[in-house]
Amino acid sequence: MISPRAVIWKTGCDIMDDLFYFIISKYNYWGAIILLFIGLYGMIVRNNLMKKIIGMVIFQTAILLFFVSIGVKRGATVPIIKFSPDKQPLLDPAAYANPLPHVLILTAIVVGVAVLGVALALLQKIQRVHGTIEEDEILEDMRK
Amino acid sequence: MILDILVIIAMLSGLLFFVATTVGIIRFPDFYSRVHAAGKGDTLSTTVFLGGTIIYLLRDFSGDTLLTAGKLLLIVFYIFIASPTATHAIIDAGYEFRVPYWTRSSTHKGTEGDEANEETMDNGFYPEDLKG
Amino acid sequence: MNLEPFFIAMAVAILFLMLCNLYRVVAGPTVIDRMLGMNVIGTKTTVLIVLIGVIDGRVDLFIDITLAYALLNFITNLAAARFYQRLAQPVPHEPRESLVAPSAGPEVEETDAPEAAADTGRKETP
Amino acid sequence: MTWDASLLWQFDILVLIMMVICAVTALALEGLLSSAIVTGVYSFLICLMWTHMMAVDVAFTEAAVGAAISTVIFLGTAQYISRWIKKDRSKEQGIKQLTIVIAVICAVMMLNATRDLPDWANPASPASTHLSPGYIEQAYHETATPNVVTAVLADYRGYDTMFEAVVVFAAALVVMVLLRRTSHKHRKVLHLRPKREGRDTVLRGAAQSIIPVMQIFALYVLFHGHYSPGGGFQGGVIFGASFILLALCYNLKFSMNRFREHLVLWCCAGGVLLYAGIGAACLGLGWNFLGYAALADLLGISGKMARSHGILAVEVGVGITVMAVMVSLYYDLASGGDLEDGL
Repeated sequence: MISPRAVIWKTGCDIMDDLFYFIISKYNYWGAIILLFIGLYGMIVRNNLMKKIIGMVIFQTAILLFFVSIGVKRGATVPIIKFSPDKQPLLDPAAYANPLPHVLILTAIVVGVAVLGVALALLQKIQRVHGTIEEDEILEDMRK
Repeated sequence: MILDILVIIAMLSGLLFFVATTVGIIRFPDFYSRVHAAGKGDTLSTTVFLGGTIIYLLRDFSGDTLLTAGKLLLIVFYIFIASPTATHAIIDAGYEFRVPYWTRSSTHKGTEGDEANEETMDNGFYPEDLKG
Repeated sequence: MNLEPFFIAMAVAILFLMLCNLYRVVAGPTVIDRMLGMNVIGTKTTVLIVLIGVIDGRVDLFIDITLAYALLNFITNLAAARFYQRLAQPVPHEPRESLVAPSAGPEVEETDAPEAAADTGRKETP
Repeated sequence: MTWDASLLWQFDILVLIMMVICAVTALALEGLLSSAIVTGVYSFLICLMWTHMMAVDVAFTEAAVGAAISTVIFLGTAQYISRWIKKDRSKEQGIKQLTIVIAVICAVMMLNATRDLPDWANPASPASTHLSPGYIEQAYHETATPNVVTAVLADYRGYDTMFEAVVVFAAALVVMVLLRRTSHKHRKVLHLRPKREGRDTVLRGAAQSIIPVMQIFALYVLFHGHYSPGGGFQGGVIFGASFILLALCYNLKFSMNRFREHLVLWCCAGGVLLYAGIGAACLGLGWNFLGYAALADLLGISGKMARSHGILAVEVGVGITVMAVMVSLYYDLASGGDLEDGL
């Protein structure tokens, strides 16, 4: 017969295993979501426009991180076709990571830096016209 | 087998240098000595790490691994140029600003107490532009 | 001998030490200290990328990233350092009040006069 | 309940912790320059994350764009704005502080929703079983390009990439329009720019040995993008970064003498035109827009190889555009629009 203590021990181990598996199968999404809301909080609450831009960068990379996380496969390698020794391509889909998110994110990063450039140009223009990049001072200056 | 041991020795010594760099960067009292730790230890440990990787790749010798090892050598070469140059530029910026350097006499009393010194250096002793 | 576990342990160890170096980036106290931390983290990232490639077994595909990374890390550090090097030069036109830290103003006057004045390092030439 | 050693969760969790620390620090610091530098570290770390997720092309782009160009243009802008934030006025903006409540509630809801998402790195997740296996199986046979990302980027999703190039081109134009004309009243901020003077010998020596290798390497990345990570975006950014390095080690005028501004503009437009022109040529030969197989008869090769060559041609177009746009962004943002002196 199995003693009650052994049953409790076994159940506890199972729960810990499940919890561990739950954590390692989700933590990447959690990281992306935490970064997303850090960025969003910075964009809304910080008074300085430069901080808002930095918040935007963080927000953007969080979304990109989420997208790329979707494309990961366990035991997969870089999505560049391998060749067997007799020069035949190895085309097993399970062996390569999902290439589609990579394509989308690659272009999104370059567009992201273009957006960043436009944002910084607007920032310079605002500094020249209003003499400040604090949000409330700009509003006061505009009301005058 | 001997090559494996060489790889392990190279990697562990690289790790040792990197630990020294980290300790230096965290614990040294002023900017110049931190740059000293970063400029030397970091470059050396990177070189040793990549050297270990080159040995590991050349274990199974073929044209492909030779090409990869050559590229890694190129990386080692350029890190060897770029990292000290970047540190040089950083320390030049600090020197132009006349960042104060740590001396024993600038501590409060006697030999111990570099915490007190760091405190004085943190509180407005640095040039304003550097704090941003 | 299978060295893969050794490389994994090495990668995690480097990453942990990078976490320690991040202290210097986060805590400062000056910007150039942060730049120093950025330089170290950037250089070590090249090693980590190579190690990931070795663990994955297709290191030839990761080498290009590493080379690009080493070169561009250099540019980033150089840009930051040059910016401060220029900032320390004498200013040709005097008025800087719009660019001076509002929180920084009183603190300069409160510190001991001779040292602080000597150490600001800014010779304002008209 | 097994996990593969090639995906190290310890590694990922450490990088994620460092990223969160960097993000919080970048938003909390008082000095804007410090924030920019911490953001640069953040870019380094996310590049590491992507390498570890086997997204090598993405990591390459991030290393080139996020780590280098973003930080450089942040620093360039910092010359013309105040470099500190004002003291926080949290009393006046109490309503804004409510945002943290909303953010936390939304975050908790989204964290709860992750239970319904497929497990991370599960090969049987919907995203990995529906469309992408087709691409992986067919891309090599149809385009003779081992790098599936390049094949999908420039062939199957060619429209997408073309309009990305157009967006980047438009961004360069917008920056130019915004900054180039400054009324006399607003020019005084430009005089606050520190003047160049200093000891450059070591930097120039290093730059002289690095820049040629960098440019050759950029061309290698561009033309070897079929077989290794790389392609037009990455090669273009690295080539543009070489001109930025030239401007950093000498000065902006020196770099602009090598790569003049009207040439930059011609390159910006020319890359997009090359891309669209190849598409139009395919259309003229009776195929779809960007159906590269139309070029087979013209070049005297099989349709498969024609697609491979078409991919190469549009990658060159993208590379030219991205290179010129990065240089143009740097020229405008670092000099405040007057192109006299830069970072």
